[in-house]
Amino acid sequence: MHALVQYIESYLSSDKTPGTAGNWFWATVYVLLVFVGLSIAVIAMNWLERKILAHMQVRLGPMRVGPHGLLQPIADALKLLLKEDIIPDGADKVVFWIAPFIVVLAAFTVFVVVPFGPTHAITDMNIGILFMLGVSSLSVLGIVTAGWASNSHYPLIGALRSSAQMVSYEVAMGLAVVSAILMTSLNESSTGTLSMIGIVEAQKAQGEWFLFKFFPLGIIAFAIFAIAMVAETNRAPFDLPEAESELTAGFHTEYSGFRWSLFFLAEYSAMIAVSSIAVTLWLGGWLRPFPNLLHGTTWDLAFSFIPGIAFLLLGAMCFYNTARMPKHPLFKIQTIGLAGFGAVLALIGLVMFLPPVRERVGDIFWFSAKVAGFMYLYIWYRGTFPRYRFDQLMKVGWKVLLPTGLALLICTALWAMRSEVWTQVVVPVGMGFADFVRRLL
Amino acid sequence: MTDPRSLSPLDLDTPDKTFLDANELVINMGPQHPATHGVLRVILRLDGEKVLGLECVIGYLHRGVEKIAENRTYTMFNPYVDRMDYVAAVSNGLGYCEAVERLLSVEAPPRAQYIRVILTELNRIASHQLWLGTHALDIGAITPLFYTFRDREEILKIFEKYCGARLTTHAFRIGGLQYEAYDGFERDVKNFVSFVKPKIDEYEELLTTNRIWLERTKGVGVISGKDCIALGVTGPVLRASGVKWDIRKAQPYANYKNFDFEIPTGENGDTYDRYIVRMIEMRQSLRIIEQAVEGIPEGPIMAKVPKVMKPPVGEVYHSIEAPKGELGYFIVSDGSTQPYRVRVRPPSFVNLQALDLMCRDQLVADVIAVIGTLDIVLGEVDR
Amino acid sequence: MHAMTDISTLHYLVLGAALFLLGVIGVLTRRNVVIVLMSIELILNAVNLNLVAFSRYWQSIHGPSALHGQVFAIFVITDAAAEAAVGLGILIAFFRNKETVNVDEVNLLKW
Amino acid sequence: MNPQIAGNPPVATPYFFYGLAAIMIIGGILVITRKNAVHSALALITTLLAQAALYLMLYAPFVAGVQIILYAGGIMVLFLFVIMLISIERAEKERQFNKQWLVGIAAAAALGGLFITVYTATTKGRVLFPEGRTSYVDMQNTQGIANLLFDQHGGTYMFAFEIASLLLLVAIIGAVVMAKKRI
Repeated sequence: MHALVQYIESYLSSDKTPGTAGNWFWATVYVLLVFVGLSIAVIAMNWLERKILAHMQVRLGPMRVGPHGLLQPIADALKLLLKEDIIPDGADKVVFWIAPFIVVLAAFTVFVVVPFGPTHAITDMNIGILFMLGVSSLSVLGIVTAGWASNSHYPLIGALRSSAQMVSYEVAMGLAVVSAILMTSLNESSTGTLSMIGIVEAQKAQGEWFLFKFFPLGIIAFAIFAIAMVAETNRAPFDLPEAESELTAGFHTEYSGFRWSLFFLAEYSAMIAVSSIAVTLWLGGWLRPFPNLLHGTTWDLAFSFIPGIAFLLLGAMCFYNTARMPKHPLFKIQTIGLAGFGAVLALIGLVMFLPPVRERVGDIFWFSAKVAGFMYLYIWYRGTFPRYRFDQLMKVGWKVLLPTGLALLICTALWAMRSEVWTQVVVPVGMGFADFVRRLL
Repeated sequence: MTDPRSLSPLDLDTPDKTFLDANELVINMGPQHPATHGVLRVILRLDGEKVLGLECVIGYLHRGVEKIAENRTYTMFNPYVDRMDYVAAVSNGLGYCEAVERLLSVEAPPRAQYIRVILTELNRIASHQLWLGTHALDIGAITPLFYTFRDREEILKIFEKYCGARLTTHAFRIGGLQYEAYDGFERDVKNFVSFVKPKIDEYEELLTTNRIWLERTKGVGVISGKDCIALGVTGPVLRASGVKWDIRKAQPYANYKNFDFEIPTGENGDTYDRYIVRMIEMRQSLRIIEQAVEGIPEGPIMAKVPKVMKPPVGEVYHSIEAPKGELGYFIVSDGSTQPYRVRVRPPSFVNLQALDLMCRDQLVADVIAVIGTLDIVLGEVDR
Repeated sequence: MHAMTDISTLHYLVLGAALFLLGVIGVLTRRNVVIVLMSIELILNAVNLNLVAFSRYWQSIHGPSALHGQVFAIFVITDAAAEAAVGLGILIAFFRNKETVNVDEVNLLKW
Repeated sequence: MNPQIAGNPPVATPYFFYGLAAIMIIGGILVITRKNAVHSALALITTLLAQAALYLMLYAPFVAGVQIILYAGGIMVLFLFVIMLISIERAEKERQFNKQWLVGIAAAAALGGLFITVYTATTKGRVLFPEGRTSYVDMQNTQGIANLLFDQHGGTYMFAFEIASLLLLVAIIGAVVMAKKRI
């Protein structure tokens, strides 16, 4: 028992990710943790999206299953699992069967390199960001094959749309990512990195998030990425592949039950994945706000209280709503449930004040909080925007984002080398021109 | 713009052989489809996403309303008209009652006229609100739907208070009104007017200047005024194409000539103009309601009509400006208690004819937008 | 590490040769142009595998910066992308004109 | 196997190699035997992904990444896209192999025989690749490739890189010219 505790402690103080350290046991534990955490995040996201969207649309959203519909996602999951699994007659059965798994695999595999903290990643790859972009782009295969295998027109059009859309926006996305990677090479050895952890370390070393680097270039790159990532995940206003008013449900029209829920799971984990990329590249990953400006032990201590306070606030919100619950015997269980949920949240918050926990959850908290911000944006977009038409979508991708991305890349490169550009290009050319003018006169 | 009469019907069996195209595709949109507003079936022939032509298949909701009329007395048929355009039941009732009144040569007393105008205009707002919500939903904006339904609820409450029904109101009777306005009717209407004014601004805030909305609606489903007239298209669609034709002004019925309001017209005849025209129409309706509710005279609500109606032998065509366009009733009487023939000229049915013309060479997504902007109700198309 | 269980360059070469042969068979025997193109991809990949395996071998002799084989592999992938784009473009043009994707029906030099 | 040369431990056990090799061979066989082009494409994707894993075993993570992002995510999507554009119902019912299939297999067999002959002739008892363990510097692969491609003083393959970009440009224009109905 003591040995086990020591083993865990030795791990907790490690400065390597389990994959880098070659520790297969911890790697497995991490894989499971990430998988479980992701599933919980998707479930929470399901509930949050419905509630937030509902409140944006002057309605209440799910209220029946559990207090404030808290158990709704679980009820939904149960319903989906119990539903009949229909494979249409004339569908290509094997491909129809495989397609959702391709999407889910692609969406989940990327989390291998997502850095939740300096050591909190399953592994740190030399090609981290490339791996993320590549594997997340594999999901388009699943979508295309799903649409094709359904042997129906609407899914086929949805599949064609989504393949064209995802391939197009990958280009702009790649350019934005490259411009951020370029910024990582601004150090003494002028060696950049593709590693996700390395990118965040570079932001830490350079003392600013890449969002604010080379103002306004960083922000433009971020904006391009933020637009492209919505298109990549087929969400509003770029949700043409599953535009319900046009293509009923797009590529997953013919899917039902468990298989449909896999698409759902994949969509939300892909959203989290691309948000993680954005957070890692531009928003400083796990770094807390102002790590350089407000540094020192006092500030560290102050910021380390924020996770606990956040959970306490959530708990307080639950208690407030418990007090607002209708005083009716029918609502007794719901009231107790909500109070219990609040108590759990508050307890988590209290646990987060304990020094050993406090010191270790900061990274994960800040990373998750930033990702959560993106998730809120996704919901907000969905509540606000109409849907683009397909040709307009392509126009935005190829005629706006791509040229902007290219120009941005060039500008970033020039700015990064501004001293060289000045001494080796501008000054000699200017001197030559001045000389020319002098001779002319 | 092509002459609509020159459009050949869609030949579905033999694709265009002059140029072999891998992308050509015939898809069935509907009758079960989220964006065809009921049970409209549209057969689309596509080149990739471009619409080469389309054909509407209607009749899924056919109930033989016109035939039923021949076996009902004039009074008994009155509730049936509510079931045609079920989102604008009050207008349908108004048209029918006025047509029969003309056949009988009676006129509803002024008080009834005023209340009729108030209810009809309220109904016009409700119909436009429902149109806006579903149209925006089709284009992908899901939020306006809930806003408009929230506000439409207030109108339905007034209807419910007035006549007990929310949707199929059956509010009017031949010769006037069945019910006197309830206590507080005027106050309710006034409250509604002041309630809904900022709400219309709210819808516009979400959509009018939204870039995506502009891109999706501007230049989409363009139809010229000439084509509209050739196809018999009426209502906001016609007005958005620049033709200032509103039966409330052109052939005033009820007592619309007493009210001061404007007929909005568009210039381009595209989806955006139709949207703007309808938004202005809502405000104009509010203006009419404000004037009407101030000036409701005292007096009887029913004209003298016989218990058993036997209109003289003859025929009448009476049309009104329903929210969707010209709603006409052609009634032939053979002197008996039942009409010899009732023919309804439903605006949705006639407007739907323009769909093919408006959708040619546009994209699939535009078909959805155009179906939405035509504001059809399948109950009225199929009758 | 036991020598028997270690994977040498030769292992990769054998695998590459096998894939190469599969690709050749596909190119020579299939009628469907799409599958012929895919077989060409198979051949290119077999070559790539050899290149990267050689790169490892080269690295073991000349140190970790001798990555020429991998650079070559990247060029081959670039080439494959170009080939796929043009090949499929030709295929679409061909299909549009002849309504077939069979390679043995491409027996005219013009259409 | 020279134990004196220090190097990294292998990325994975040899069994991974055999597993991946089996996947690749089966995938390759499926590519050339399936009637349905989509099935072929899926088999090819599997092969390509297994190959990406082999690249990782060969200490070539960057090539593996490029393989996934370009091959599996780019080229194969293009393939699937085209397969869906052209209707394949008819192609499926037709004869799958051409008339000279026997000749083709014979030629391939001859080529295989050539490989084996060359191998036996060159080895003659010698070890073909007397390699040591690669001393693979962690986290330096991408940087190394970058140095070869565009070093500060003009990388070794800078010119080839530029030519490749030109090739891609030509390919883009060519594809557009070929596929567009009316230019």
